[in-house]
Amino acid sequence: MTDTLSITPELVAEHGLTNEEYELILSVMGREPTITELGIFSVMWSEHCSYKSSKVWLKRLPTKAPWVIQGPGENAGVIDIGDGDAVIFKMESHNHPSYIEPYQGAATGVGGILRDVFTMGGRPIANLNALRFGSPDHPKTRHLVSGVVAGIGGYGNCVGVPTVAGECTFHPAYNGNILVNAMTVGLARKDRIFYSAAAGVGNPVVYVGSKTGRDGIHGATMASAEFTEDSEEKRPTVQVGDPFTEKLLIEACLELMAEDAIVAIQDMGAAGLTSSSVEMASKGGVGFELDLDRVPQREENMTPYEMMLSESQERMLMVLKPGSEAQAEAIFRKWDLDFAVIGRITDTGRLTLKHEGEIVGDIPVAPLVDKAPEYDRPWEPTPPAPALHPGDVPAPRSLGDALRTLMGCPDLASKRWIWEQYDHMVMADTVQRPGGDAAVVRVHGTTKGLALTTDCTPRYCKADPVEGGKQAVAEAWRNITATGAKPLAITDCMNFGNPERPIIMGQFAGAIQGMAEACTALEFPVISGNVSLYNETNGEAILPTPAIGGVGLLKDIDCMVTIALKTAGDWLYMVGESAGHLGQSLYLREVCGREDGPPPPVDLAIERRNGDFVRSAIENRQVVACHDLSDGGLLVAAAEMALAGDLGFDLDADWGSLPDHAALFGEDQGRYLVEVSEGEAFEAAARAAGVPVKRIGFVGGDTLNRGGERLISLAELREIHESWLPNYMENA
Amino acid sequence: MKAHVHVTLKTGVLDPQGKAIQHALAALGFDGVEDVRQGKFIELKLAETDAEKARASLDEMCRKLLANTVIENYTIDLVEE
Amino acid sequence: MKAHVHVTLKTGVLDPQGKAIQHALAALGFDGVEDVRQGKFIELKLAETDAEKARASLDEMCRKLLANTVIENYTIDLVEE
Amino acid sequence: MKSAVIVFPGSNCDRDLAVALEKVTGFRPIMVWHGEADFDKVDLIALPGGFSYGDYLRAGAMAARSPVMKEVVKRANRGVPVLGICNGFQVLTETGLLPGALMRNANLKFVCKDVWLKVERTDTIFTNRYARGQVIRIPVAHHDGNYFADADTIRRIEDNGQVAVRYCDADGSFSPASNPNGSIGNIAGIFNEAGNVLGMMPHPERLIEPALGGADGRGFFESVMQELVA
Ligand SMILES: Nc1ncnc2c1ncn2[C@@H]1O[C@H](COP(=O)(O)OP(=O)(O)O)[C@@H](O)[C@H]1O
Ligand SMILES: [Mg+2]
Repeated sequence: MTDTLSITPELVAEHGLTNEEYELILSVMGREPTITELGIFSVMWSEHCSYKSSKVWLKRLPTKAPWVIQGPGENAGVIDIGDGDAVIFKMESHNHPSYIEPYQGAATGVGGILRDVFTMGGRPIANLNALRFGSPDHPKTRHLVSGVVAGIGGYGNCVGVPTVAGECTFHPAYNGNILVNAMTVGLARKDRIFYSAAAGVGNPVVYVGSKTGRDGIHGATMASAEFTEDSEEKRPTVQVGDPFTEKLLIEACLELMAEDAIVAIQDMGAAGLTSSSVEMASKGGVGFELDLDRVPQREENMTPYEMMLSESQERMLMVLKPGSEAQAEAIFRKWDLDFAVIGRITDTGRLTLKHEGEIVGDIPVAPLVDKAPEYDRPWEPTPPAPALHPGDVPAPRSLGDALRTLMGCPDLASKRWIWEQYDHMVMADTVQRPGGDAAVVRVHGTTKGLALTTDCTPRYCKADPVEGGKQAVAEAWRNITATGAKPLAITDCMNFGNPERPIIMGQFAGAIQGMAEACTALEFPVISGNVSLYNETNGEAILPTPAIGGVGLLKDIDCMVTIALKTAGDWLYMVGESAGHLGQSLYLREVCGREDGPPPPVDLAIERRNGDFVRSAIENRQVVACHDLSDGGLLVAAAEMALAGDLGFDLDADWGSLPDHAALFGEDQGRYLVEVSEGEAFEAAARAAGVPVKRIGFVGGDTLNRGGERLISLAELREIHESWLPNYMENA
Repeated sequence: MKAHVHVTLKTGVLDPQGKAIQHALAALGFDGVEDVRQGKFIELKLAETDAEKARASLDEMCRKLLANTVIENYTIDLVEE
Repeated sequence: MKAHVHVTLKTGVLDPQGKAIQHALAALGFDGVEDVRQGKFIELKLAETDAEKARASLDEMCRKLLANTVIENYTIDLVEE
Repeated sequence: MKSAVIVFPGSNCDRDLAVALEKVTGFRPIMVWHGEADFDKVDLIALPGGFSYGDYLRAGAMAARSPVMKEVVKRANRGVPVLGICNGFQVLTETGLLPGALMRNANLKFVCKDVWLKVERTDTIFTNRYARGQVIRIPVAHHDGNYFADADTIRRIEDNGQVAVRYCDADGSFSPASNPNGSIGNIAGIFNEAGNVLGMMPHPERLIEPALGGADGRGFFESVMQELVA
């Protein structure tokens, strides 16, 4: 070894490694590591790459169903949607980079998740984004919203993948640590899926895409280190995205994938060349010998350390079948991309790095991966919140005013300002656009559709991580169901604070437990996901946010419904039952100024029964519009349906002993609001299914009424609902 | 008073635009273009007449809005009219 | 040889970016910004060592690609290294 | 009817346009790569939307200088119908086949939504299936759709009746609110003087069947079809 820099305790600490972890490295290596080797260990053993705090818990998530082709463990998960088609999807966080440089942070987040999907052979057909910002009053929020939205649009629009759905909410807990979670959904033939396990001693290892620069070195460790005020000094670690090159890379990779040339392929994500080569070698149980002089470089005099740790974007690593190099090279050259054979597969089981004729790194791959630390960190359950009875929550002075407040509050206000900056129609298969419960994208050239959504209610998760975890999964399932689609599987993005604090670890453990219960009961397995920890600033943690991305299948898009009210004179029915649960409701927060009580409990058996019934009623064409009940409750859902259909309604239901405001704003789970033309037939079907339904009003007019009394006109409601975000963003 | 502000990417930061321009120039037959970097050029007209004050205020504008100091550098020139 | 090319909008051509910057500066409390125009600043590194030839070639690059002469003007400066 | 869709690196509506052409006209277009200096004789040349060369430098600038465009310009000047949509429109102005330029949207933001358009001319190969003054609904999706030309040019294209479609309200009236990008005169699409080249920012190929939310975009393709097959 010529890399003579000696490893001091300071260097070890700067690499985010503990003394024990360094001892382990010494025992794996049997000698002092070179600086390049130390860098490789540090990124491979970072929270981001090793999942050292979360692994023990993630194992508890159900990951199997007859339609699951590939669960967690590859670049993305894969499900079977029939007819030889497969859907590949995953969600990933880009929280810290987006806080530091919102445009590029968000843009490269989109770029990264796209690569996870097309690296497996899927043509990306939809993007989603789940966003959490700090309080609108916080001085940084506006700038962050503006940059993040522009960045997501800037990347997705340019590569030509429609951004069709997402969420965007605000809470002071995200003031110093926003969340940017991006999801990509891709489509492939079931027999043309590509995996990352390298094989074939002697096979060439090929680098394609952009050149390597000194971008984001230490990015992976940064993404795992808690924020401090001075972390803005770490700024230059942010990378710049190049969506044009990504578009070329997508086309070139898919073109090569149509040939019989690729043994294994892996994108270079966090920790670039290091994690891609180590993962490919480890999965295949082989060694890699890389000649770093052959790595296409953008900068002069790059060191092996820099090349191995660079996070330059838009790059991929492949193992080719012997003799396919020329064919592959021709395709990448045609698309004006770099192509270089940088090494070969060996039978040594080691990652061997050569630079200028010397060996600068030589690490046994198996222990580098298997000996990565794994912690069962101490955890504490969140104490249950004291119960809150509907009677303890005051009625509003006026129902109409409460509705105004809710429909114009940051969390419920229309997000049109966001999605109109996203090309949500490119590829010409978006059959349900943003604004409903789930977006629906047609499977190109067929009549099938994919229903896509992201969901999570962090305030529920904070109050009760187990119920909150259940609810996030249930809401995703419900949103898909509300279009008429059958929910198939989810991806997740687990955004939490510092796992070294037992209360945070308890939130994580609780959310996993709740999610696992819901996934099992709803047959809605987890097929991919991502963990983002240390989302704290100066000891203030974010709300626990297990964001769920759900995918469902519509056999025939002709059977799809939207939330828009359709016909005056139709009936409105509520499916499910209301107990008037106001704990942690938006009514409580926005109208009463309180954030307390337990979240609404989720009864998974009822959830499933009600959802299965709604789906069958949609398939039987008994339901012409449908919206699940979530944030804001029944009246808010009804108002959203009215706006979407430009038709008013009268809610004339009688709730018995339940206070009106509890019935109208309660956030009980497992409920839907549906528009029905033939009331009797619908009621008979519900009776047969054993599902409680209640006729609560009828459609018509241009006002929203409660028992014949006008609450608000459609025009005024629209103004309130549509104006908050543009006013906030544009009247700085 | 008039001012010229140049905002350029820091060395080492990827410049997709510059790279694409270089490539396009080569395709058009311009040989020997070894590197291209694209930046912004902003001309401002200020009411301020005191050069020192103008410069201080421009510096603040650059840090707060005109440049993204995470990835960009800036220079300020005051121009006599 | 290095060259600096400035591409600016012709007078009379509306400049949405400049307007937006001016507006944003005002919102940030910078008074007295009377006008803002945004242009492009392109730095090129050329193999050519002859100034005259370099200038001729740059002029052609501008006309053929770097500027859209329907709406933009350009200036070329050669910079000694 | 034989048509060609030109594909530049970064084009991303090439497939959408080809699908629409095939669905509406019944003929599958040929796809022509930007590097081709020549291609089959066709009845219609279509330039798709997207981000050719990432829209780096200026939208459409680099694509306009690609080898295939020399041939497109030559054929356009011989009267072959050329339709440029979105990025295709930007490419056409950059080549000089159409006057003016497409600048950054006035509010600087990318905009994707349905807009209303008033069809100004119906005696052309691209619009004969619409009624004069008809108001149609078609999506836009662009960052640089703000049509600009100097006063003389605007006067000339208005006098010549070169404006094909304008952004309007649902009732056909013009207002700043109905203009999604700040275009002069609410101009959404223009013809060349001879009328055989049309550039437009809105995407008719995205609204050709009820499943996608409407079919108002079909008319453009049906018009060409009518003209060429008749
Ligand atoms: N960041 C975003 N990107 C795209 N679409 C968004 C975004 N935020 C919200 N939306 C869309 O706005 C609509 C309402 O969002 P939300 O209130 O979260 O829905 P729900 O409560 O049904 O889950 C959905 O159609 C959603 O896809
Ligand atoms: Mg919903």
